[in-house]
Amino acid sequence: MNPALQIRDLVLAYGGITAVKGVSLDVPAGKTVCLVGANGAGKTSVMRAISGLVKAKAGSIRYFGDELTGRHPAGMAARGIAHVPEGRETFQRLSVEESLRMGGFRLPRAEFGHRRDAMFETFPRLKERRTQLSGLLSGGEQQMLAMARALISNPKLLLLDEPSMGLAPNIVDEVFQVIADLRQTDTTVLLVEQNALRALELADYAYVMETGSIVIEGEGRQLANDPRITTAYLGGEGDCL
Amino acid sequence: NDADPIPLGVVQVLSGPQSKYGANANKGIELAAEEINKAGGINGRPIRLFTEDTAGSKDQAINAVRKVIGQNKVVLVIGPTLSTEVFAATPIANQRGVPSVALTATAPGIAAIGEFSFRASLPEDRLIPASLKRAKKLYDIKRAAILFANDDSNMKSSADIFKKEAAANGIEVVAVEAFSSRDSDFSAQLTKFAGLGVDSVLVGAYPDAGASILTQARRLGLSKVRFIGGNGFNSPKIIELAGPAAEGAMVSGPWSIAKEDEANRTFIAAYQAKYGEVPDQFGAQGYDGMKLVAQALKNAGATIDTGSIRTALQNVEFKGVMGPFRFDQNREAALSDGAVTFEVVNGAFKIVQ
Amino acid sequence: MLEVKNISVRFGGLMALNDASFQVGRGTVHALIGPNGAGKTTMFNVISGVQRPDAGRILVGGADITKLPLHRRASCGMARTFQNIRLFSGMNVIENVMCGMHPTLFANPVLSILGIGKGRAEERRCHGRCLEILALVGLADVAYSPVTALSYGHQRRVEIARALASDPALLLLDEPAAGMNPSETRDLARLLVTLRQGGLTLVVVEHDLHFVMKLSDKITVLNFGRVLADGAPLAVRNDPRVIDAYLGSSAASMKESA
Amino acid sequence: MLAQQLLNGLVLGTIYCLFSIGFNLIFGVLHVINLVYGVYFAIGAYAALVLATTFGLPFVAVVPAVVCVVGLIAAAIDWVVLTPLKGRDGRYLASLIITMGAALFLYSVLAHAFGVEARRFPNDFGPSALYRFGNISITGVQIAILAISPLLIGGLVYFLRYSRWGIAIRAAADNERASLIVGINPTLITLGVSFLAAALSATAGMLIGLNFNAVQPYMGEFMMLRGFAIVIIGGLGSLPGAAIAGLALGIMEILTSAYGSSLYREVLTFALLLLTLWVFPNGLVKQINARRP
Amino acid sequence: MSFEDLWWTYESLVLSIGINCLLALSVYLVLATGQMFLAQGAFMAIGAYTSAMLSLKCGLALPVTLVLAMTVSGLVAFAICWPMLRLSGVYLGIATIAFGEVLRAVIINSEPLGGALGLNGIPTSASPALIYGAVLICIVGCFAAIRSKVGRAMEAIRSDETAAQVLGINVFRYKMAVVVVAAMVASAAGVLNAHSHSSISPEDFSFEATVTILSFAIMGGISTPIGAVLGAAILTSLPEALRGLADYRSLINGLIIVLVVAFRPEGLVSWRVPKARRHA
Ligand SMILES: Nc1ncnc2c1ncn2[C@@H]1O[C@H](COP(=O)(O)OP(=O)(O)OP(=O)(O)O)[C@@H](O)[C@H]1O
Ligand SMILES: Nc1ncnc2c1ncn2[C@@H]1O[C@H](COP(=O)(O)OP(=O)(O)OP(=O)(O)O)[C@@H](O)[C@H]1O
Ligand SMILES: [Mg+2]
Ligand SMILES: [Mg+2]
Repeated sequence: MNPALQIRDLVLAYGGITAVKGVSLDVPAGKTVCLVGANGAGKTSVMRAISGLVKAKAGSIRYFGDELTGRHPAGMAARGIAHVPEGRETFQRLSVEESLRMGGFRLPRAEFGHRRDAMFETFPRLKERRTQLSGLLSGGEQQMLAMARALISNPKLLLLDEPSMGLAPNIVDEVFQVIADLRQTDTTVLLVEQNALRALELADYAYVMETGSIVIEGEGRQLANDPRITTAYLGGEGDCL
Repeated sequence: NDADPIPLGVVQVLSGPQSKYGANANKGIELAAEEINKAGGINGRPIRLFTEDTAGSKDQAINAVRKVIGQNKVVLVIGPTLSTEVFAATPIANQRGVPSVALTATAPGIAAIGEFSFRASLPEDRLIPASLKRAKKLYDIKRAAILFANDDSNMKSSADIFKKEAAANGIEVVAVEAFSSRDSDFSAQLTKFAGLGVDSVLVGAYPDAGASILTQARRLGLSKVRFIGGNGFNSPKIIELAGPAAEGAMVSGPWSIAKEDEANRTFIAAYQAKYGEVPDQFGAQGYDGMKLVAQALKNAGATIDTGSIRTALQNVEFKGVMGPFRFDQNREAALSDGAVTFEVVNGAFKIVQ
Repeated sequence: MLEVKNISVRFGGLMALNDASFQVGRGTVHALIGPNGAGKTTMFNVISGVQRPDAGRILVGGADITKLPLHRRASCGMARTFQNIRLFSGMNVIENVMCGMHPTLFANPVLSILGIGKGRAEERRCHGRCLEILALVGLADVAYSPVTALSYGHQRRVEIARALASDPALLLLDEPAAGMNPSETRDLARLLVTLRQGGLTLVVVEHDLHFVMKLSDKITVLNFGRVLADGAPLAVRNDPRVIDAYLGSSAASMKESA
Repeated sequence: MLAQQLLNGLVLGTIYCLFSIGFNLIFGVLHVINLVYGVYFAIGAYAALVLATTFGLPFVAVVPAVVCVVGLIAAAIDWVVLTPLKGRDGRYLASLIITMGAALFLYSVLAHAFGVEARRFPNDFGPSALYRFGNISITGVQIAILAISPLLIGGLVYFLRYSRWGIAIRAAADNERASLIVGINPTLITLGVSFLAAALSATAGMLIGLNFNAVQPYMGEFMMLRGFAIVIIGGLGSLPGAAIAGLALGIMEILTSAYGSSLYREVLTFALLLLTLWVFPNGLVKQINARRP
Repeated sequence: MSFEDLWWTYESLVLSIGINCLLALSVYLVLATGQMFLAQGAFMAIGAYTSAMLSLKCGLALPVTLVLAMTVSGLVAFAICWPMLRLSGVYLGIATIAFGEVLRAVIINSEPLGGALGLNGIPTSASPALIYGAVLICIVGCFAAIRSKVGRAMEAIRSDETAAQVLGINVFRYKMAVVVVAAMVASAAGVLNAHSHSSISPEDFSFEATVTILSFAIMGGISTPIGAVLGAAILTSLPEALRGLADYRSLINGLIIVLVVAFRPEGLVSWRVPKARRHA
């Protein structure tokens, strides 16, 4: 199987603090791989390293055989990598429609129109707000926009950092449906999600991170039933009190 | 030691926007110093210049004066260039009892700063009356407007003197308008003058703004109006920049490139040979100022100290390219034959009588 | 404790809140839920004074605070967190929390500046108390790290700690569990229960339904700025309009888990 | 007289507009205060002067050459000066200081290269004819200024608002990290904007140098303060706002001098600014605040 | 060169450095609350002209004129707070600069204040001890303030005004207090400047002066008062230190500023003062 993404011994540091300590993982092409872990485990850092936003201190990130470390982050989109970042990172002063245009910057005008309409179909709320400045959207609306901005470019590799954060349950369903649909296409997905149970059920393969290292890995469904995981990350049997 | 060079301080604006005044004065000073040393110096001793830049800033002018006096031990300071700098820095020299000679500052009150403060430039209240008197006589001007840079102390005093002297000469001033030294658009003021039907405009401006004023005036149809400038106008730059629009402009000055005497011709030739350009008034003032100082030093004799130099300056009799020169009781310039008035004719300054 | 009366807020052509009213009982946990863009955050903004309502009134403990300046509301015992984390990025964790204690520091600023007398004592007290609060939310070991060096989930906890620092009577939490995994969410729920037992009134906006159902005494559902449903958790969850507008298919899974 | 004064005002106002659009691109869109902008103004005029005198090029050839040359120079300078500030907060202040240093440097370079005294264009260079309509006189350069400026302003407004690259400029200024994510390189965008803005500044400098027929190293300085005022009065980042403010300021300056006293002409700018901000704290054309409270 | 001559040569420079330190601290204060309050030049002018007029016309002694001038500036600052503090960011910055320029134009056109020529012959009674005493008091005061709850509130305001207000910080009152104090410090600098140079003129308080003052703080670093002071000391002495370079002086001066900011965008001193004292 041809790995879309092959990370070997990745080390990331912020100043003196080493946040990721030698992570290795594979994302096979066309598959959905999930990354879970507690707050501060280093999930976001791994995602950022892939799209070049943090520089790797050591290790390699290969994307279809092409070394990504040391490449300029602005070049990632052209390689077909799209990122839904943590904290949304929307363009505050751009309208919803303009933000989508930026997501589909490389698309010809006509194709952009089609893709945009498809996005509006997935997230009707965005269509209602299409001329509003992104900065004025509600939190959930911004999350939808970040998702749509990434999806619109038809990426080969999609990096999703907590895509369901702040979304209403019915929209969360929608998002998971989109991810499930992507499994049918040849889009590769790397998913970080706090809604770990659903993510694991969806994923082909999963990695569990703890303080900068991968501690467990395995098939998604298998991990979903692994007692080590259910107690540590899934809050026992869902009983919160 | 008897053969040691005599240290003299030169403090001028040599960088920044205002360096066009200081740099030219400095050229004149250096040319003169060179000639003096070539001719054997002062009573056998060469002079040595310690030149410092003020960048047009008062703080730097003060520091420069302190440096040449405190560190280089100069016996006399030539400069600074601008009136505001002189007001800030000259008290420092006075405090040490070192004579200072301002060559280009024209604001009132400069020589009054202290016992050791001299001014060699002819203040404008000696120049402007000459212009107005001749303009009145030659062209019978009656209705005038005044236009000046109100954020510049020299130009402000030009305007005040224009106002006073116009009244004294029976010229009615129908409008007083101002601009800022940073401006380059004068159309509003000039259109207004055109509407008031003035026959002359009295201008307090440096050459750059002055040339713009002339050009714009001709464009706006003030072709028959006579422009009479203050000291700032006295520069070949005006003709160069304004071209045909400068025709008929009048100005009085202690010096002009058009002055046809032997000393002036030699000076202009030497300046041109050294710098590849013709001198302007600042160059002439620098040249004469340096020569004047040398004359005083010569008169002071063998014992050169600040006190004797002061006395020598006070009593010096000198004849330079600007004509005969001495200081009056208040250490102000007293050119005995006063100002000359020029008019631009066919692209050159011509002396008018 | 808190009464929201006929609040309306309009942004251009959009009614973000439309004649919305509800009441929050003292010492209860009240959840505010609804689809994205329903106006929940806007409601928080109105209650905390960040947004002026176009119509309606806000009463806290019977007193009308609709026109009260922002900064005076803290001293009325109100505190809130922000949905999109708004920490003071130049400061470290404990300094952020100490800022939260500001309304409870009464010493003369001159004494504080000089670090003498009352000012000094107060500063010590403030510091100690903030360490306790940080321990409470599980951040004691990062008390002196810059907040920008914290992961998203930890930053959210700092927000909560900062809001708790003023010892409020009414606490408004906007999506406190976002970015936390289920076990962390459970810890948070435990903390909130302890706080309620201490007499604190809580209003919570949250999309994590397990969390909401278990924790809240009462739920208000907003939709397009209007109150769609208002009542006990079970009743709200089974309301077909709520299922239709908000819960979607997850209503079914909710039933199973309940 | 009134007609002539209004024309004077219109020309001056248009000059202000021309200068302020480019300034607003940097100041209002990129959120950087670039004091070097005033130097580009002078460089534009000098470049035209050199091309016209040393190389004897005609006006129509000089204009595009100046635009390209100065644009490239500016992109190079801004790359050195502005890229170190990328991604820092407090960019306004740091950029103000670093560009102040750069301006000091460049002014010195200009002064060394060309001297500090004013220079003028050859007599027959450019549209130098003078036209008279009854009492009113207008020069060819002024007509050129009146014709070119609306085109440039209109074109730029359209470009920024509707074209993909225009949006990208705003996007890069808005959120650098997000623009990297979608594949827009903010550094390249900044350089492009520098090119554009400097080209505008240089065009303005050249036309104004021609209009007043005096070119000096420090000629941009008198425009800078007014440029600030115009951008602020019009509303940061709003090109139409800057156009309105520039025009209004020019006309009001002329009318105050004409019918009031020119003693206070320079203050007028600032008095107007204070009054405007008193009534509209965010300028005439308020940019919608994209930050929720 | 004897020590006496050395001191005499650099006396003015030393005094200027002290005065500029005060100005830099004034800028530091307002920037610490995130306000681009750039009327330092204007308040310097108010201080300088008030004190100069009082000593020239009424013959009052420096300590008296200093106190009076600072009071006047404080009152003026207090008065302009109400309209000004509605503005934020660059709008405030440019508005305060505009205030300075309007004030300057008024002085230029006012005969009693000497117009463009300014006032001369002001008694040079400012001693180094007085100037550096003032600097010391300001530095210590700044440090004490930023290490207390006041400093935390100031930084909170700088970082996020709304959040600060929600936490119960009276933002307007803090901003106003800071502006008034900064204005008084700037005016003290103006007074000391007038009384150490003997002459003042409107051009000393222009826009360029304000930008220069701002550059002291930015180049030195605005995370601590030390940075601001260091910046003032360096930038004030730089033109003197570079005297040997003759006309390349301003070229090199500009280059140095560019390099410093490029390599240290946070300023020369970028450590921050802790706002919570660790107790045992
Ligand atoms: N900008 C930064 N500077 C310094 N340290 C950082 C920075 N960003 C993250 N860290 C540290 O790196 C570690 C990993 O952070 P990261 O954001 O990758 O965690 P995460 O797994 O995404 O957590 P969460 O679930 O809370 O989002 C954390 O310990 C955090 O403190
Ligand atoms: N300042 C504003 N200007 C214009 N529209 C606004 C503004 N603030 C909020 N809105 C709009 O009002 C609606 C309500 O927003 P609000 O943030 O209150 O939603 P919410 O219920 O908190 O949603 P979420 O669950 O996604 O956080 C949204 O559609 C938003 O776009
Ligand atoms: Mg994360
Ligand atoms: Mg919300």
